[in-house]
Amino acid sequence: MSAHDHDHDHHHGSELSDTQLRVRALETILTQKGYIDPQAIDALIEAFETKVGPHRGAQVVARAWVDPAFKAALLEDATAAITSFGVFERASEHIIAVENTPQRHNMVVCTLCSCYPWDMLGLPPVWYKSAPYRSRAVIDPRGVLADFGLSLPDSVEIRVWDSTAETRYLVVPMRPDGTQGWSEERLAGLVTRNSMIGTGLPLRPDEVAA
Amino acid sequence: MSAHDHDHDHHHGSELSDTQLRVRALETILTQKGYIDPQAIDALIEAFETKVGPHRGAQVVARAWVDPAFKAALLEDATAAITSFGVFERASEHIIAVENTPQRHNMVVCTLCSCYPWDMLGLPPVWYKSAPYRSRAVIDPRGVLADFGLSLPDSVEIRVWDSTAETRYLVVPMRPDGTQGWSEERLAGLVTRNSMIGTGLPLRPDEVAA
Amino acid sequence: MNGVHDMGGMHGFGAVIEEKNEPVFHAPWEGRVFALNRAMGLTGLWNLDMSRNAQERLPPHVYLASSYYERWERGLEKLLLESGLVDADELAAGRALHPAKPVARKLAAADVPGLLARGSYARPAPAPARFAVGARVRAKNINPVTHTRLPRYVRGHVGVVEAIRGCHVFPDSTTTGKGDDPHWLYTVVFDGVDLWGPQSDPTVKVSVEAWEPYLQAA
Amino acid sequence: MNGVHDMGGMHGFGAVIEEKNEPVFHAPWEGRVFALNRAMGLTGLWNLDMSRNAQERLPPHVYLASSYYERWERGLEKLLLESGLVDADELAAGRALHPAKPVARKLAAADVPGLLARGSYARPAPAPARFAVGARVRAKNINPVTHTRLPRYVRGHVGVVEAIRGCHVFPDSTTTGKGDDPHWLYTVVFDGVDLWGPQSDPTVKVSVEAWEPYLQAA
Repeated sequence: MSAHDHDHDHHHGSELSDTQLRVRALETILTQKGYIDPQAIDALIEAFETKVGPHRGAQVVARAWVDPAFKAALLEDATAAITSFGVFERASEHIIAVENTPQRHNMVVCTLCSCYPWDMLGLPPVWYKSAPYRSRAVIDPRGVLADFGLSLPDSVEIRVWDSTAETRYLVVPMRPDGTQGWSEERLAGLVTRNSMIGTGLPLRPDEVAA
Repeated sequence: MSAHDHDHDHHHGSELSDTQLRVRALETILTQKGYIDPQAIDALIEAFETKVGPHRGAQVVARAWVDPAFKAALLEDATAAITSFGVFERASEHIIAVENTPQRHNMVVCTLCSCYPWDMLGLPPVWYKSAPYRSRAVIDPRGVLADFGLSLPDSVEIRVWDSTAETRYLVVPMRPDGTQGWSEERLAGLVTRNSMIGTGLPLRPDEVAA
Repeated sequence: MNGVHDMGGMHGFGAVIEEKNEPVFHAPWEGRVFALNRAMGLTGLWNLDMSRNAQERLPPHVYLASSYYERWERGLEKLLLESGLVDADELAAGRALHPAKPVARKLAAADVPGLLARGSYARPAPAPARFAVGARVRAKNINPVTHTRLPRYVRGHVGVVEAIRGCHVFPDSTTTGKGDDPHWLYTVVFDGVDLWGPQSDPTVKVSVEAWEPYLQAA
Repeated sequence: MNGVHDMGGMHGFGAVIEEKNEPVFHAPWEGRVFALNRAMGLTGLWNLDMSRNAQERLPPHVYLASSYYERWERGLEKLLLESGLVDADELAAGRALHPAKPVARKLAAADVPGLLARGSYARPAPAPARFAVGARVRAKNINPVTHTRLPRYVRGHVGVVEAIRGCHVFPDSTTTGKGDDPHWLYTVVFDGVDLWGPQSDPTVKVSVEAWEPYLQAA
């Protein structure tokens, strides 16, 4: 590949400052016209930076690992289960939990934009929103998994969920071996963001500090 | 549409000078390494600027309008007919001439790149190589014709030829009314480039100076 | 619309590269854009699909060359202009030049906790669901120039209804002035080999969420 | 490969705009790029399809944001680097730094008239043509990551063989190191309504040139 091919970064760099100017202009206009309250904007940003995130999905998964009744309810109707079992007070509608098994590995994508279960996993990482992921996840999911260093046996079905509507998918990965008797909180520490998207597995016990 | 949408031109502008530098570098390297002779490059450019062009296709079409035997041969095997009837000494292989009739209008595109009958029409115009034409010609040919100010009755079949191989299509438009007795040379003056691609019609007698 | 946003199955974009310890926002402006979009969405002048469509209508090379939040910024500009909340001369000047228009709701800091959960797109069903779980259905070959959520890569292919997800606002209608026009939503699963041909990975299955008007019995 | 170059049927690129009294080249560098490509093609180190493929492999946003001759320039750089005729440090330095490699042919000014006509891609047939004029054929659902000339918009659709165009070099093979591998070439015509759905213009027919390996009996 040519050394000249890295135009994207170059172009991207110049776009950023242009965009910064545009954002500043927009916010100024919207504030001056009274459409927005900048303090509410601050509060919204802070909430998405601090309140939501993969730790929430991890709590749901950990609960499913220790509580078979919750797991059954979660797989039946995730939104209802999360609130009725008291994991969280509130959960968005149409959350769908899908379970990995030795026979099936689930992977979530949104090819058309970047739909993602915000209130379970926070805002999506850049790779999830990127063209490489959106384009390849449905035609070459094992190739994508290889990009994440993940290789699954050929006996495993790869099930890709393209989030084309307002349903939001959460993968429930398999509980790692060697975690018998672990507390929900300790188990939650094994549940990575990628394991709930399907591009990773939970951490093994030996991968976390005791 | 936003006033900010015209980034293409902006971007394009900066790309051009970058490309100019690249071209200069390439030609220098290729010359220094002895792969090219700059005088041959000059000659090639001049030839494509002056020797080939739509006037060649127009001669072929005009001949077909006046000589039924040539027209029959042209539609059978254009490359062979053009040389054997002496229109030109040489013609590229795999030229295919397709005839417009009151029932059928032909239109040529190359969706995958920009294949075009160079030795009949010269190098293609920018619009032919553009994404708007390449993308829409096969899904909305009448919309494309409307962009050229051309509206054909619904009774006319629109036949789009996507040039996906080394065959090269030349449209033989219908001879305009009111040209009885015209010489081949005078007729050739009515045959526009676009009429041989299928995005236009030949000029009418009243559209050219007598 | 058959835009570059509909990129499922395309080649040439390269490897998926993960950033370690990625921040929620990479620069303050990203957070501002995100929050401005959320806040202005409360005006009720557009919905999520109109917002998506605004981004889809960006020039294709701009769409591809822009980052996610750059697209949100461009999309918001389009929505503000098209809804008349902001005029082009204001964007150019970088300040308000005209009186504001009335809007349904203005985000207050106290509203923020409620915005962490998503809104509901379920609506009462106008009719019973036409397809049952297990039904074989073909994704229709539609190619609207307007917004749709039926990706090109499934059109014309036959899949199986795996679940019925309720009755939802229909994106193709809301984005073309036809209101919510709710329709049943199905999870339809396709064999990878049917989608991508006999050379493709036989262990792959791909599902999409498809509204009833996208489907026909197969 | 399913790249952005395969744009038949896409929306969003806007109107076709014709430039009146358009020059052959809009700037001297365009002519240089054009001629350099033609000249270097004579080295015999790549053919037309490899040259097309070099452009198809440009990053998609670069492909779309570039003009035709800009793409030729980028494509030529790729071919020169990949064939070893030029090294990356030479491109960066803007001058030759290493000895030249032997090439099959160097364009001389006297050769120019012969270059105005295109080369031949016809080859002797290894077997009789499998399909006759009038045969119904289905374009296979193939999705190679490598170069192909079967556009996505016809894959899976049934058309009719309208003409047999001889036996030609097979692009999918020449670009993947398998030589000329000649195959029969057919003009296959499809109904627009079959390609684009019942809402589309019923007066449209679209043909592609399809090599025999792209087709199966239908």
